[in-house]
Amino acid sequence: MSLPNKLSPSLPDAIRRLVPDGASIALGTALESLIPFAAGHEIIRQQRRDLELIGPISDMLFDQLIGAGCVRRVTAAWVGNVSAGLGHNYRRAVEHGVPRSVELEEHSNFSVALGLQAAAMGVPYLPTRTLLGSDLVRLDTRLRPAEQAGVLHVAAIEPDVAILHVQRADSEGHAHCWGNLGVTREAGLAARVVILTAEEIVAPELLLSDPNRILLPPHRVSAVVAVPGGAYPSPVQGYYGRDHTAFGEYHQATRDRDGFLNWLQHEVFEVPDHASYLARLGDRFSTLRPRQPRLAAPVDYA
Amino acid sequence: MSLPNKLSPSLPDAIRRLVPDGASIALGTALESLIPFAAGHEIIRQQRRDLELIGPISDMLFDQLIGAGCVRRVTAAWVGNVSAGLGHNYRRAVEHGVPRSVELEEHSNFSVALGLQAAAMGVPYLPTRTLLGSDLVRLDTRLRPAEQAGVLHVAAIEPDVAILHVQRADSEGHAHCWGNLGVTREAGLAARVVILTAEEIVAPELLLSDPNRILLPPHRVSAVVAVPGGAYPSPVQGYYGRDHTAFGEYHQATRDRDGFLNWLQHEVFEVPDHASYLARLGDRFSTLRPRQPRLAAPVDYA
Amino acid sequence: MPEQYSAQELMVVAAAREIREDEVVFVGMRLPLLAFGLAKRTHAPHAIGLFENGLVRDRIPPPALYTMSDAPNVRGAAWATGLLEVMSVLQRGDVDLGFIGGAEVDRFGNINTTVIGSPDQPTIKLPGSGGGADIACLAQRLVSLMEHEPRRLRQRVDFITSPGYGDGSPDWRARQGLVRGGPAAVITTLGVLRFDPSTREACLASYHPFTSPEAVQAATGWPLRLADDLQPTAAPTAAELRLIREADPHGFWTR
Amino acid sequence: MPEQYSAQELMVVAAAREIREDEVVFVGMRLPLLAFGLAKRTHAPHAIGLFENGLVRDRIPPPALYTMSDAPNVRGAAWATGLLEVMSVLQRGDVDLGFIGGAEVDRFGNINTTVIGSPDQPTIKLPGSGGGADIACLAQRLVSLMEHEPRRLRQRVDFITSPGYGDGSPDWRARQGLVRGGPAAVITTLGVLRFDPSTREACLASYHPFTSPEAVQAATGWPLRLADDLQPTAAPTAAELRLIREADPHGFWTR
Repeated sequence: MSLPNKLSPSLPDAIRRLVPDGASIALGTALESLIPFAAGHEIIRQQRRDLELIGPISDMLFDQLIGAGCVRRVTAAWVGNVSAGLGHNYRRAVEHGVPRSVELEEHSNFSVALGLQAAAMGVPYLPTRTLLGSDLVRLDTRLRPAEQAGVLHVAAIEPDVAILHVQRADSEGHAHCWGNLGVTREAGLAARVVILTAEEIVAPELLLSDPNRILLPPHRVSAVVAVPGGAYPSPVQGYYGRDHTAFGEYHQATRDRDGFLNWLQHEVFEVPDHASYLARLGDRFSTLRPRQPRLAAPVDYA
Repeated sequence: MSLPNKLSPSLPDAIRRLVPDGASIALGTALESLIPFAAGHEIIRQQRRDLELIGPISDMLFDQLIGAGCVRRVTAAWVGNVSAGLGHNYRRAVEHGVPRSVELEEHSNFSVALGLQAAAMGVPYLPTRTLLGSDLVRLDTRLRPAEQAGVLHVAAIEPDVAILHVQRADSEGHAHCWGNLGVTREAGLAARVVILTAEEIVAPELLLSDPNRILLPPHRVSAVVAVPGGAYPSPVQGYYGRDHTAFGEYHQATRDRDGFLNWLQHEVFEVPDHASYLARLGDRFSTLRPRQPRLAAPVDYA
Repeated sequence: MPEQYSAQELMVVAAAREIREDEVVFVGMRLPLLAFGLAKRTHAPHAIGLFENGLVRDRIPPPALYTMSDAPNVRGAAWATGLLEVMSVLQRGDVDLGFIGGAEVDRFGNINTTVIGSPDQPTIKLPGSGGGADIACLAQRLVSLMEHEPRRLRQRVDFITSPGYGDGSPDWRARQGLVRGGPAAVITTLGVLRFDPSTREACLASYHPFTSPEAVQAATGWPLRLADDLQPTAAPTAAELRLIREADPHGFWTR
Repeated sequence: MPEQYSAQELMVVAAAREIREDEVVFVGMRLPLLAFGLAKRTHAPHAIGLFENGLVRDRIPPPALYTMSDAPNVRGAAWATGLLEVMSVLQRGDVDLGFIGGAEVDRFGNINTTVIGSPDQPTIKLPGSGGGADIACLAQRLVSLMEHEPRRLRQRVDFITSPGYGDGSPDWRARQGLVRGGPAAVITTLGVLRFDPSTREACLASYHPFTSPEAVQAATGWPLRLADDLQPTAAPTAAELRLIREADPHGFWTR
């Protein structure tokens, strides 16, 4: 009666199996929250190369992957640090080719969402009225004027992989995700492979008790991994708040390349896995936990 | 701090103010459930004329409005009686012009949804790969081949009014709706005027405690009316089941025009309002109530 | 002694056999819903079912459903969402098999649910496509279910609501722009028709045990060819009948 | 004695005054978020705010937000959904007023957040559009907020990320296919610029009390015209300052 088990024994296992060199990966799909930092750091540890990163506003994680030399191409609306503005690694890569040059496909938030949605819907493009008059249209070959005046077509963006962090999931691929969703659902419906990293693995019955809150149909999910704290330092509604200080510290620490390499060594390479990382953070992580629950009103499916 | 009061004192009031003769109205947007029968019967009692009905699979209510002579045009994917197949009034109107002829714009479920979604998104059309090779494309001017082979464009469908039945709403236009949603959200985002009929009017705080379950942004809702039992005989998840017998009885009773006129007199015109109708139903309605709650798993927004 | 069964019960069993393990199936209502439940309880426990009202189920549907939006079909669903989301999954190509019903089907598997006669002067106005045309265009395989009468199995339908193989020319679907799909079988009250891979013509692949090839041919509106490996449709097992009758306890759909 | 205030606090007050009662506002982060909260607590209690992460709020935002996705901004939201849904509301024309920031703005209100220098050989790579270009194209009115320096207020931006009035010709937006909108004001650290309805040129409508028209002109990268009714920007009231400081208690954005 239940579906096959998609639980991955560990995050390193899931990344090793499902994220090859050269893959295009949607990450940071909810914007400032639910960013799969743990998965991104594991990608860095496994030294993946030639990746394409896909996302809307993509906080700090894109900058880290770029600085670590994992990235060949970025398809996004904004790359930087939401707390501090610019991302130093992004600047170094684009301005000076350090550690390597990076191709850009620059979008607006809306156009990157429409590209993902086109792939999710199985159509070659979606029409829009945004970006008319913007120079972005001159650069981005995925944006083309339609036959009808006043309309652009955004060509489909089909990521090889989407890595989505959620509050809770089960072994069959059902998941509950709440708060602002950004392009999370579109990315999950568009990608060839979907990896869910979850704060908690729960019984399927719990998730099936509220089917309107389920994120994706189960056949779209390839692997589920338990990664509590996996979005830190970004927030997860109901589980922990944002560690604003971490974003400021990163900005300061990575102003020059050596600073970033130190950061990388200390924060990623010297960390065997995410559980060790959280243990090292200690109180700094635990104080982000909410003090009291704020439960949604009951809903009756009788 | 709260938004202006949109509560309508009564369903007759809301229909009188917001549904003029000649209006195009989206109804029955969730398919077999949450059909706003009470609102539809009030439209019949107020003898609206020249309406355009818009919907996907539209159970029995469209047939009733057509038989009552309210309808000039139908834009839909399916008109009949889900339990019994054909709708006698629809057949009489299209085959014999009784009580009046009705223009048809025939869709598939997908194309009517795409038309509403185009209007909801503010674009002139949405592309699709459905209906290629179907003769529906020859008849329906809203479906046009795109420049790119293998793609059709579905032109936007912007209803004047959407009447949506929901489980609970507040005076400000927030609503919770759960179960299968059909094209409910798209219709609510597409229509110029949205009327919510609700099983219960609740405090805004209850609805805002679960913003992911809110149906529409509040500025899109024009009026909210308390109509407990307002979807009967269609089902409302958590509130009452479907009265299957009513659909069979209607099918039998309306085989000829006189039969329908009798039905109309007894079931609509002789009923002053929906509360009286439910009172008359008595146990027949109350036995549809679920015996025990089936609550969704708690969700923490802390 | 083999148990008695109705033509509808046999159709449910035949439809269930079209569902393979792990497949994503566009289900709909009536007999296909029973077939989906039967397949999940027998050979395809991991099958996933889509419903156009906005539901996805990977658990066995509860018994005694009259419509796909009945409250018990929503409870325990794997996704409760909108029609557009479910249709998008279909359009994306994720659906292996789709089921539809119809008023009439023709030699090349085209289905009419729009009008008998002409659209301008209808003899009988039928309810319309619903999601049928979408499933016929976009699923990887299509199976339709139909009452077997000469006026329903016709040389050519009056109106193609849901495209099959069109005029039967090998590239007809490709010329329309259809990137996949096409009819795999028509399951009727008398037999199972399958399509010749070269001529795209519906041929009798099996006849139900209570009828004969000749009787099926006589009830068909074109000269129905018999498949080389024609055989009787395998009768429902006692276990299959028990499961169907649990799912349709009042025989609303199958009696 | 009037209270001391920062340029950022004055900008918040000026931005709040752009919000009219009952309006739907595309908010974003930083100073516009504070302005939305201030407007809701003063003259526009029914204003509705959209956030591109997928939120709609009609309650006053909680204090001490660093990003729009901070947990307190989600709690009590009027809609928690996706980016596409919120952007679709914008594209539909429902948004009266949108706010954006930018690295540089030009005489005709075009905003660059993409690159200083050329895209091929960037001097400084900026983070990109985010939702800025969408708001600039699709809101009924656009207000941008900017530090006032000659290198940021330029005769012509290197790259139009978010279109204003283009080259200033009266039909420029229409020729691009833009069906509405255009800049209403640029609120800077030194003053408020508004656009001449005939020339589409940004002119100084008010200068902040701590500066002078001449100082503003000197800090602008083109010969800045003064509006006929030029006056000092109205200083924040004590009540406004109290509300801003409640919302930004650590002065993260306004100190």
